Amino acid sequence: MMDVTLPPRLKRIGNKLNGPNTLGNSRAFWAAFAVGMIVMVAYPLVRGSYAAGQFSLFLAYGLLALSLSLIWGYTGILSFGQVAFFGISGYTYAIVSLNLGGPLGQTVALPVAIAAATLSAFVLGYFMFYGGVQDVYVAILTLVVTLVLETFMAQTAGSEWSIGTVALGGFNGIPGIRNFALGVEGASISLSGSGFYWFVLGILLLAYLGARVLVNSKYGYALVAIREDAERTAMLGYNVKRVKLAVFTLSGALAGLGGVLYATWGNYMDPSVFSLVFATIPIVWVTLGGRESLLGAIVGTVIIERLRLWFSVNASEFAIVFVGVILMTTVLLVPRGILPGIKDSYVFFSKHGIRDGLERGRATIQTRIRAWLESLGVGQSDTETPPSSEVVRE
Amino acid sequence: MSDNHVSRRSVLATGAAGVGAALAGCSGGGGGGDSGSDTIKIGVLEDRSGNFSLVGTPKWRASKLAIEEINDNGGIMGQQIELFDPDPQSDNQRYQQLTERLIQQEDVDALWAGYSSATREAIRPIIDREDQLYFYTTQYEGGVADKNVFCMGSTARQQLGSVVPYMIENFGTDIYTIAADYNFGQLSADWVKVIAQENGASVNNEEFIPLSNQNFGSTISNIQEADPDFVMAILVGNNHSSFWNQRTSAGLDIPMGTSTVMAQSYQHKRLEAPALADVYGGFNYMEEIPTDRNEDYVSRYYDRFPDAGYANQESVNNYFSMYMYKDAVEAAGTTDQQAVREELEGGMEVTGDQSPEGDISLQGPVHHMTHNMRVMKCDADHNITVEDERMIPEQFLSETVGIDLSGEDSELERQFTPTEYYDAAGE
Amino acid sequence: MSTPQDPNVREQPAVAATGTSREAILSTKGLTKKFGGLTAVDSVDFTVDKGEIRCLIGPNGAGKSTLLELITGQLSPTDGDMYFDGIDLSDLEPHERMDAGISVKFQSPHIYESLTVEQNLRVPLNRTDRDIDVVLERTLDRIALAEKADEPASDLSHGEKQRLEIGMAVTLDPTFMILDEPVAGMSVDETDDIAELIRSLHDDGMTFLVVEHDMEFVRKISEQVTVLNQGSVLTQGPIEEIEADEEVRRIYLGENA
Amino acid sequence: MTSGLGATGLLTPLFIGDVLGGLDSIGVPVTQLLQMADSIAFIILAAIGLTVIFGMMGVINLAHGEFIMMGAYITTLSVNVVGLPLPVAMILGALGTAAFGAIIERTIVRRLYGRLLDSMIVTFGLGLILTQGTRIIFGNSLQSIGTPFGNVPGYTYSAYRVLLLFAAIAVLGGAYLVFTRTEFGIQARATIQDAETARTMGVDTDRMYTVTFAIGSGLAGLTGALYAPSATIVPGMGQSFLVESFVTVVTGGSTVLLGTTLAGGVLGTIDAIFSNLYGNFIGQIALLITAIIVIRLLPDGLTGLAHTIRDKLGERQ
Repeated sequence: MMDVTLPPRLKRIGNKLNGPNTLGNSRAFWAAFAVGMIVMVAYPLVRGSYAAGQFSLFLAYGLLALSLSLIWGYTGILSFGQVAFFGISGYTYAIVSLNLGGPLGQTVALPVAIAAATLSAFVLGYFMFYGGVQDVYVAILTLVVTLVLETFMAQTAGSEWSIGTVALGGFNGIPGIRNFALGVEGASISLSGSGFYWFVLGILLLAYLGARVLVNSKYGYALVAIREDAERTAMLGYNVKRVKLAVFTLSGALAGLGGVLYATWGNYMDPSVFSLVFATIPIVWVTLGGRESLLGAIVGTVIIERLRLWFSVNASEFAIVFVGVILMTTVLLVPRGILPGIKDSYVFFSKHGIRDGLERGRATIQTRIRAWLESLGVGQSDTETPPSSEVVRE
Repeated sequence: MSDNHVSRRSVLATGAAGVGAALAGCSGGGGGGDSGSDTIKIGVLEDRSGNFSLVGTPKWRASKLAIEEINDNGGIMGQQIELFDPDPQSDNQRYQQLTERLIQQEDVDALWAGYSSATREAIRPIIDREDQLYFYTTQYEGGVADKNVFCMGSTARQQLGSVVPYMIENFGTDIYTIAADYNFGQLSADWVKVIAQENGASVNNEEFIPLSNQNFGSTISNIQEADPDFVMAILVGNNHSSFWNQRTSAGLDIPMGTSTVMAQSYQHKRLEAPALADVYGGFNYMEEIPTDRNEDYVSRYYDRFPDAGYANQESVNNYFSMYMYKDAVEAAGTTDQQAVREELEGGMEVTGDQSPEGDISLQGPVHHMTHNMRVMKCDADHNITVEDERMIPEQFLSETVGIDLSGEDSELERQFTPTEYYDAAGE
Repeated sequence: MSTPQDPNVREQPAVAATGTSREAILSTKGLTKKFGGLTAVDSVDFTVDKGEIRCLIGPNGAGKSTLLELITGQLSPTDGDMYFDGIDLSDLEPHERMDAGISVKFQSPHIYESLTVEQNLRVPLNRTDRDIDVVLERTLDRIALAEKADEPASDLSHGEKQRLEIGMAVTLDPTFMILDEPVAGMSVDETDDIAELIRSLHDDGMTFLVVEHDMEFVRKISEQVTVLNQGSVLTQGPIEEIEADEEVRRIYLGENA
Repeated sequence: MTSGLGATGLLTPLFIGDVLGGLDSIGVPVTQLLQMADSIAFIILAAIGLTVIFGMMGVINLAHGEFIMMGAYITTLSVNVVGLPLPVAMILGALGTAAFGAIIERTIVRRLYGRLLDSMIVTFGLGLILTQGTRIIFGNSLQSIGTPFGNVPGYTYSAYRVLLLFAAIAVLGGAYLVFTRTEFGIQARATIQDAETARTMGVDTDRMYTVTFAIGSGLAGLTGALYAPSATIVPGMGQSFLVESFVTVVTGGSTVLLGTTLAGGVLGTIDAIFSNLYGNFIGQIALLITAIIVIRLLPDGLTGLAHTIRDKLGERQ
């Protein structure tokens, strides 16, 4: 699928990146992707360090979204608690880096923090999947665990809640986390502004490509198989519990990576990372972007977060109302998410041609509006409501 | 880091026109970020949604009132104030984003932001990185000694220093403290102990209430069992407000002192009497202060915002500090932040209509206010009366720790806690 | 996982009818499953011999599906033991039982609707180190879906879905295949296709345990039939005897007729 | 139920006072019992609307807290602005929220059946709109109405909070009767078990969904109405019910009313005991830890355990 003139090794990598479990595999996709990456890399040069600094937060969130796409979009396990691993990692990073001090401390804190998130995910995952917790109960249990963490961290204000020299700070959190630095004393680079942006962008790119390789591998088939029918998959000899645990752990690690970047972005960690609203937001990103699309999850994150910021600047107290309206309308109108929606309409129009496609689209929309009106009791009422997700899918 | 900081600024300066133009479409006519313009740019981040909107909205209103008054009277040095006031939605991470934006993109000359200490701590790294002149106007636990931060609210030491001695004198020496279980509550509880000891009383029970708690059954029966002379109730937030109804319906009638209730979120207006009966608060302001100056202010406030629920203690801090900033800029003759800071550090007097609570002054070296503190009593009909009144300076940083931000400590960026200086605290 | 075949098995399936001399591949002893107060499987002793096609019949609620789910490990027994090829099954997780050589086709088609036919077959094959392409091609031919290899499984007809699911189970090269109502809802032609598929796999040495209501189909594939009623084995024997058995006719066939 | 509040409210404190005094004299920790009643009532009432909607329809209503808020707002406004007597205002709160729920079901939720997670996001969005919309329209807070009935005679405990336990039991009983004894309840349960079959048997399944959702919403509204006199009335007040309600749903298991009752009893007792012994924070943590343990040990929640015990007992006879 990649350019035939590529050297064999690159081509092999290309083959690993592509497959039926990712939406964009065509050369056109990769060309667009490359253009997009160039724009992203050039972004700080055009818009300045401040804009880059703001954008790097969205990219750090992108890792959180990616982790949720893997566990939920591909494996079908709704983790309502990805922010738990995100937060655990951020807190761990703060505690370790502030205790050790210096760039070496920060360099060491990164793997320690990710390890803490990974281990937490493993323990919780083992507890759930080997304990027979399933479906929506996984969602609620992960949410409850997250809220326990919020309650716990919020009451660590007392001086007895210190780890080393770092006070956990309760509701006020841990301030003064240093910008991310790599290296040892005397030979280190500290990352902020554009530098931090490129660093986060690079990590997100690697994570995205890595996730693509994973979902298009044999293992990726197992994930999709478990999502589609866990029982069938077990009856094909897959150790479903182990696969679930592995993906859950991996996604915990990814969320943890995002958490470290988040902590260094704001130089600050507080218990609100474990709050209900923050726990819900990643689900919103991924749903709107398209949960069965890794890139969609990231794109959804950026769109939603930019919108939320834009509304809070420009819509004052109506901001939250608009966010609510956007959530509702997008889920109702583009049920599979934005990126799959674009892909669907691309496929739709390339299949039917623009004119015919428009005509069909109009007919579909008419049908849906009519069905919706009927479901409200306007017009005939004895028709069944069509499941809206099926209608426009071709 | 500092290298990077320099490069950020220079990138911004060179690219300012382009960036400003590019983002103008995004910011809905927010305007470019050129500091050479003929307006004074002020950022106000106060919550109008989310958990803190109850207390944040009055702060936003009072800032707006002050700015409009100043603009109507010719602005600052003839320049109009341009206000940037996005809604941070009680979300600390949103505060961080907006703080960056106001500093980097709007290039504000001064910033007012945040209700909770958590918010202040969340944005302080950004404030310090950018050396942004910042006014924090909530009453708080005290101890912030930061070259860029001016704390306009009364500290726990000032508030409790006014009400606790009064309570001891009038009701006795056996104190039961219930306090919100977070940084502010814990430090306030420490201050109650310190002040009790100074006045020959003792805190014999101490209970910390999670912020999410709204069920006070066990707390109320514990208090009843201990039967103290009075209770210090340092409760915060919407959940804790349910304590008062529950206390009343349970028939708990021990007098209560507070530094948080009523003056911030006007429980005496929101809860049905007699929920707040016999509650005594140590505040620098309540709407009910019976002076002509204040009544005049209150009528200006409600004329401008007829729907407003209350003019709370914090909102008045926003109000007077805006005028104080005006005076400082005019004295310095520039909005240059370093020059304004130095002017402020020389000490300021805030008098007349600019300060509804009474004439007060800024203690320049510690960036805190000497406030006109009052003990305010709420009776069974929820009428508010002033029981005691005196000027109380900030003492912790200025006397106990001994800070001089205008001199030897001019690079300080930290917060001191009473546990470091008092044996009675943190036991 | 490929199993050495016993050449005798294929030629003498009927010998198993006596139930004593043949080598058992699956046996249960006192197998019991209770759901609350209801006993779905009641102390069942049951044996399937290597190389036979055993049909399990019985009225609705007789415990057939429960028995299958106990064998596959989807349910754990309240009491009793199960042995497969000499291994105690009760220690094994469902997926380990599949590794031991059991495969299953569920009652309603359990396939991956969003994947193509070929991708469906790849899911089980990915686990193995066998030459995927070769097995894939052979399996597609066998279940007669080669032409539809790239179509989404959701577009298949009911019969094709059933064949696909059998195909998925077959790719694992099991020694023992459980089919839960493989021809339910199928046309006569489709039923014949399935019967042929089963016979051909049987010729390769696979043992079958088939739950089926369609007696016509049972006659086509099986000599030995076990009748389950109210959680217990009512009787067992050649199809002709069973069809002649009055009690069976009364509780089951009569009901069907 | 609510109309009975007035009558029982006048009589019970006196009666209860005598009984409690008697208990106290023989060493029963009455205050702890009162607190337990309070906690149990809170947990049951916090959860009931959510469990009905989730248990019967499989929709997780993340706007549950906002429905509670709506009930409290309608009640408070009816008392403060219109001047209605409290019990009437409470009924209005419940009915108003039920009507709103019916509208939401008809226009939005109906399109999301079988899309559990999408329905979560849509209701989350709805919750945002309701909270902030309420804030914009009614301001940051309403003047609250006082708590009636004073304290339990002889104890420093709000009689009203304790009486809520009776309200909770009445709500559970009422819901039980509605879903088991009425024609509607039977049809609703048939619809939820197998909509297709129910339709062929002439059940208007659309209507069943609407009514069930409205009942769930109305129960949430009733909870808000019942807590209006003892809570502070702010737009975000619903949030404080959410954790308890989710915990109750998972702990309770699949049988809605039985599960809610058992979970309310167990969790409320644990919350009360731990709060009393170690403070409110430990009480909350104990609640959440209990939920985690229950889910881990009993995948079908306390309902599953109850069924198992019943079966065991049945066997022995």
